[in-house]
Amino acid sequence: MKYLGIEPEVLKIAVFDFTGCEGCELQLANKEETVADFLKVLDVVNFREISSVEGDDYDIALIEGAVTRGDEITRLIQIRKQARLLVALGSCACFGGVNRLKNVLDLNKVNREVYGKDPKETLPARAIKEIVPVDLEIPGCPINKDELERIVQHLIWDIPFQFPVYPVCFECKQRYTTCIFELGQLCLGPITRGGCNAPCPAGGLGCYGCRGPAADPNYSEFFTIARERGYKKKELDEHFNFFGGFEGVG
Amino acid sequence: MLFKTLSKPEFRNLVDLLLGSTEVIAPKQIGVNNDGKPLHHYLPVQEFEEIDLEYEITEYSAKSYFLPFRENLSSCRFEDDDWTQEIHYRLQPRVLMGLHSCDINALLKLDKVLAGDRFPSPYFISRRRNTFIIGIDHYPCEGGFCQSVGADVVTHGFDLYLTDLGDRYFVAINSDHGYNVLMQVDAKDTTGQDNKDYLEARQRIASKFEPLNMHNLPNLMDIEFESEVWKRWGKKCLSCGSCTMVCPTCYCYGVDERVSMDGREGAKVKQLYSCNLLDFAAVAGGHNFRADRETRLKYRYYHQHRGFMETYEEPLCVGCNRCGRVCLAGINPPEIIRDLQTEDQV
Amino acid sequence: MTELLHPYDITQEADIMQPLDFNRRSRLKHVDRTFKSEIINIIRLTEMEKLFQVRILDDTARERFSFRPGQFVMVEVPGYGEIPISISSSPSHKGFIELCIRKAGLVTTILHKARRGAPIGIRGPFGTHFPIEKMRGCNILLIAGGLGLAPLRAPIFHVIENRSNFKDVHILYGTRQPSMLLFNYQYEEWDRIADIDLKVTVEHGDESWTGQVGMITDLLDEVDIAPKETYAIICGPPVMFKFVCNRLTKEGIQMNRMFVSLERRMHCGMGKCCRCNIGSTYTCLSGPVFDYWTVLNLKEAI
Amino acid sequence: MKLDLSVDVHHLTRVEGHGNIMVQVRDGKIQEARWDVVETPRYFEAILKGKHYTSAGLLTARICGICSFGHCLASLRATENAFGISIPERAAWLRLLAKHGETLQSHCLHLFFLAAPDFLNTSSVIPLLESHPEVVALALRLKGLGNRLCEVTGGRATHPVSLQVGGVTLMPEGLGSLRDELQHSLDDLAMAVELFHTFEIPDFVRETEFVSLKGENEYPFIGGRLISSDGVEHAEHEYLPMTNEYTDKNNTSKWCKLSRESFAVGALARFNNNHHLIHPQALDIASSFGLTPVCHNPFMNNIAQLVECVHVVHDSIRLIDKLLESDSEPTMVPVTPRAGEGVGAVEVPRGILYHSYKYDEKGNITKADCVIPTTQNNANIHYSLKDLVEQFAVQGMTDEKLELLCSMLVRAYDPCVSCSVH
Ligand SMILES: Cc1cc2nc3c(=O)[nH]c(=O)nc-3n(C[C@H](O)[C@H](O)[C@H](O)COP(=O)(O)OP(=O)(O)OC[C@H]3O[C@@H](n4cnc5c(N)ncnc54)[C@H](O)[C@@H]3O)c2cc1C
Ligand code: SF4
Ligand code: SF4
Ligand code: SF4
Repeated sequence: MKYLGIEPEVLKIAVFDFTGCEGCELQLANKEETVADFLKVLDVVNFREISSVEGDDYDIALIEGAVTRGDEITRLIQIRKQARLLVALGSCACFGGVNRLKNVLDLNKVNREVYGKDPKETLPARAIKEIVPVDLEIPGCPINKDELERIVQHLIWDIPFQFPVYPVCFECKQRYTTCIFELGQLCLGPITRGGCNAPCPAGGLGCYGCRGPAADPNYSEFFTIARERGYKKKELDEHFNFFGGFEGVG
Repeated sequence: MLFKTLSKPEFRNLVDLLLGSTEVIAPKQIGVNNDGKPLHHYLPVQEFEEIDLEYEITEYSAKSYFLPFRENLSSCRFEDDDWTQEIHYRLQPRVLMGLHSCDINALLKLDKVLAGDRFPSPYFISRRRNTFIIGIDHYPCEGGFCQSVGADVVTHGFDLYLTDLGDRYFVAINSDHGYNVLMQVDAKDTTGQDNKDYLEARQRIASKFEPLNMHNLPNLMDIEFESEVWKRWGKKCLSCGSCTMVCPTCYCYGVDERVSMDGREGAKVKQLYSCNLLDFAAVAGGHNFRADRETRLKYRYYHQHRGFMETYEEPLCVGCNRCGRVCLAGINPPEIIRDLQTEDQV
Repeated sequence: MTELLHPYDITQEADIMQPLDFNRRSRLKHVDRTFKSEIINIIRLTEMEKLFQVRILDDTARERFSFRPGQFVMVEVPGYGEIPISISSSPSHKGFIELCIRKAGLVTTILHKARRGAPIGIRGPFGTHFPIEKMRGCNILLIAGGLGLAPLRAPIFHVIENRSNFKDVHILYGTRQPSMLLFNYQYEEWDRIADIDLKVTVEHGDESWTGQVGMITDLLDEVDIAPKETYAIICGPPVMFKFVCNRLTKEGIQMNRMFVSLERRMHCGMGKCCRCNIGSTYTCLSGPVFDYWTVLNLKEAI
Repeated sequence: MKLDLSVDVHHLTRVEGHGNIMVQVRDGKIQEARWDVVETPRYFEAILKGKHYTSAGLLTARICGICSFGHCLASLRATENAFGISIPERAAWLRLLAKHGETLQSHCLHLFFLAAPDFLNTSSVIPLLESHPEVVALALRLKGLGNRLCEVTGGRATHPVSLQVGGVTLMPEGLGSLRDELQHSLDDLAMAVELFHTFEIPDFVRETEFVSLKGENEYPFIGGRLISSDGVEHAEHEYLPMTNEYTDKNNTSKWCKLSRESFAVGALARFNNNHHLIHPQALDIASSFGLTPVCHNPFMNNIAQLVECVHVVHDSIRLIDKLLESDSEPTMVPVTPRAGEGVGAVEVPRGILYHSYKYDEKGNITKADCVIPTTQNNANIHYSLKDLVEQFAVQGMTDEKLELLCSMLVRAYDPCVSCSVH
């Protein structure tokens, strides 16, 4: 499809999964109205979850999942060498995601608990950027397909993409949602990066911050608000630690 | 202005007539908050029973029926490396009922900006002219200060305006549309008793207001431009924009464009934005003209209570205090204005 | 059931059906309608800037389109965005306009990719202009920093075309490096043919640079200013015009004889979106050209 | 007779998660035929400890992106059973509708995106965009419908937000038009049935024990008794004797067994055990494929999934009618945590799933256990692979053909590997 006198490039793309639920990958095949067109602008050379083609000739690598085992590190370094652009897809890849929750546990003990006499190899969960440089991070648990579509369109034209700087509250309001705080629950919306279109508050669930912090979040006021409303440290921590995007906050 | 009275059953007939012929938006209870207080929104209704005219205040103002949070300004069709632009305006009529005076006054203020003589906005005008407005009187709502900004009464900006007189409504008619619609039911001419009851009802309402000192506010804002007041309140702001979303007069926006995944269609989308958001005044190259929360918060108040005043001789604010109610950080106009008034007085 | 309310069709209003003319603001209602235009030529000026020659396709609209030096247009790349860009060509030139665009973000990057012949959209012109008619019979100082030369090209053309109306005309121009100088192919013409005193400086020279090295204010030292009969037009980054205007004030030029063009974020160009507000002054309506006195009175302006 | 074959599939494609197939045949004798799960473990059971009950459903949804609704529902049920809560009828309908949405979405994903390419001789669905656009369009319509059912009930298609302990928090919108869509989708399903009739399902039989929920009056999806085709029956909370998890040193997933060395769960197991409760139209379609209980061909799991798609569409229409009639009834009950234990068993697309939690009086989890369908299937996949190689490794078989057949067998189970290693 020609535009402005230019034929845009077809992106040679590969999708790799590390430790995660593969829900973000699944989003690539969701939003059925447009998925056929979405796949047409891409040349998918590697995408194990849905394709048996296993090519190595890709420019863009989408990485889903966190790193939690030695072999994943080797694989990741290999991919980084090949990829012109390495994209971390979803909260697990961007922050470690829910996998990070295990990092505070004694992994040996946990291993014995779960696997008894056959413990498995495992490392503390890490985000992709903790292992190799990442060019683009697309947070979300799962990622928002609309946003991904836009990002892909920007990649095709090689033009910069700007994530929203505003917090979730802004989009929450634009959906006429009644504030979760008003309903007596905790919500990380005021400090979490928007762009998800606030599905959680709209569905009656306080935001757990899967997209990580908004630009310039006002933590001190957020804690004041939470304290005034009687939320205890455990509850706050459970929210803040859930997706790993607020490491060190709290 | 013409006045009539309408018995409650006749009023119901009127609403039923409207419900039968057009879309009707009215205050509707959507639930209760944690303290058991009812929550209301302006929402499309299908039946008379859904309407709750006794509401205190809606969470969101009625502006989004004129300035939707998101609106397609134009669409584009791409073909053979060329495009054609298409523009559509909303043309269907609808009824918006149960508006309080603040919301109607807010529309009048928006008219000044959006329907005035400098680049009148067809998107707005089209929605405005296609909306039949029925207002209603009510007792002051908690925290509201509409009287102090002169927004507690309305003399125009509506088609019909109701005042509840117990068994009947006192109806002010402000348009031929309003008149024609009212004539579909059995509206009575007003009697001396009606007028007396009406004036008494208004008096009762007026007596319930607690005034807020707005004296000399525009100049005060200039004088207190560097004031600690802004630092104190600014520190609290979450830069979330909730206040501007619920505000009946905030109209700032951003425009961005998108292309459909098949590359065949594009849309120029207007999204209401907020001057409290971090990148409101940021420009390419990384410079941000209002990088601090404090300056952004101050700007919002400045625009409402000084800038608009300068241009139109009235504040942009209608005193509904929705922004104060929605703000998690508790930032609210009455307190800020009070602080500004007292800051340099010992 | 008969319809109680009847649709009001704004598209049937007389003034919405008239041809677009953004300079007759009071009548305009198709405010988001753009003039489809063609990029007829692209001239690469530097690494970051290109000059686009753009022609409105519709003949009548092109005929009617007129602007004054200092005004800007909203340039739309449908599907990708719309941005304010100053018109950089001569106001008397009818066939096409020139836009000098720096690659800065989304829309500008995609514009930089566009090929000759590409159809884009133009809305406008918008904003205030440099009151060049008032400057008749006087000296003019045109001071530009970096990309600030782009909006100054329109008044420069006007001066050249009406050279006898003005006394001494100086262009003082500065950039960071020699490679960033814009329109260097025209310096000869301005200097020799149009009898304009052109002074150029760069902050950091290189091996091949033989010209001046220094700040733009240094160039002012070399100009004899007759404050009573001099007007100044200044365009550049905010820090620059603050320095320059202070200096010129010291030289005795009246504040309302100095004109600056301000940059703000803009999404509509029509005094609606509020993004360009300074305090509550719309840069797109009351500006972008302001006299310095007004700027000083705008809180937050600089 | 000399017959040597070797298959070594590292990270099998078109399945969810990472697993390897390894087959070695020397001189006509099987040296090795293995299915190994090598997915990285995430220790969800350990992570859950100490978490508040409000987080449990959200957290466990992240076990799997494809059946996040199923995990969430099992989790909620476990918690509600522990607290002694029963949710309003309307909430139960909404949850079942959500469940149906997930079943439709997941089955269609598997049938068209993961399994069909094998039958159509391509590597993935992507070349089908060009060669068989109508098949892709059909697949997307059906899968999209499943996702919309999830969105309407759960707030979004993956990782639900409005399914919460005590009921459902979202007022569903647009049920009427969804009902129309469901009605129309029956035509699409008829087309899908036609398509699958053209596929050659390998003829392979292996006597298997099938485990599922036991339907009482309805084809079972959420809660109820547990049965096996070998005659074992237990109550919902007695899932442990029904699963008997054990570890294997080559696998990061555990394995399970019941009456034999392995058993199977999933669409085929549900159908085999509850065929009398499935919608008559679905049953007709089943017989048109020769799918009659008790079917012991694991490849027929694909057909059982297709049959279930028909069932859930019919049942969703029924549910929507009930929901439309009851739109003012509550969907949430207040929740008071208490100390206790609870189990939730839910039939997710790939089979029966159990969550079991122990709570302290504040509503924090002190012990958690999740038994995943694919965990239960892994041993069975492994052993049927052996049998398959035994039956098919004959003269004339090439490595490539055997590799395809083995891969197809594993895919037929629709394994959710990352789930099984949670
Ligand atoms: C009156 C005026 C005249 C201008 N004239 C010129 C010119 O002649 N040549 C030139 O190269 N640049 C000019 N600019 C600046 C130019 O508008 C920005 O560089 C451009 O908007 C950046 O857009 P982008 O999409 O590439 O960048 P992004 O950073 O991706 O911007 C996204 C959006 O932000 C807004 N925006 C960002 N930066 C600016 C900005 N500086 N000014 C206004 N809006 C902005 C736009 O609405 C744009 O759509 C002018 C700006 C103004 C206000
Ligand atoms: S629900 Fe959450 S995201 Fe929405 S307004 Fe309230 S705090 Fe913000
Ligand atoms: S509301 Fe919060 S938790 Fe939900 S999708 Fe958005 S960022 Fe993630
Ligand atoms: S004033 Fe309150 S509501 Fe407004 S942006 Fe700041 S924190 Fe948000």
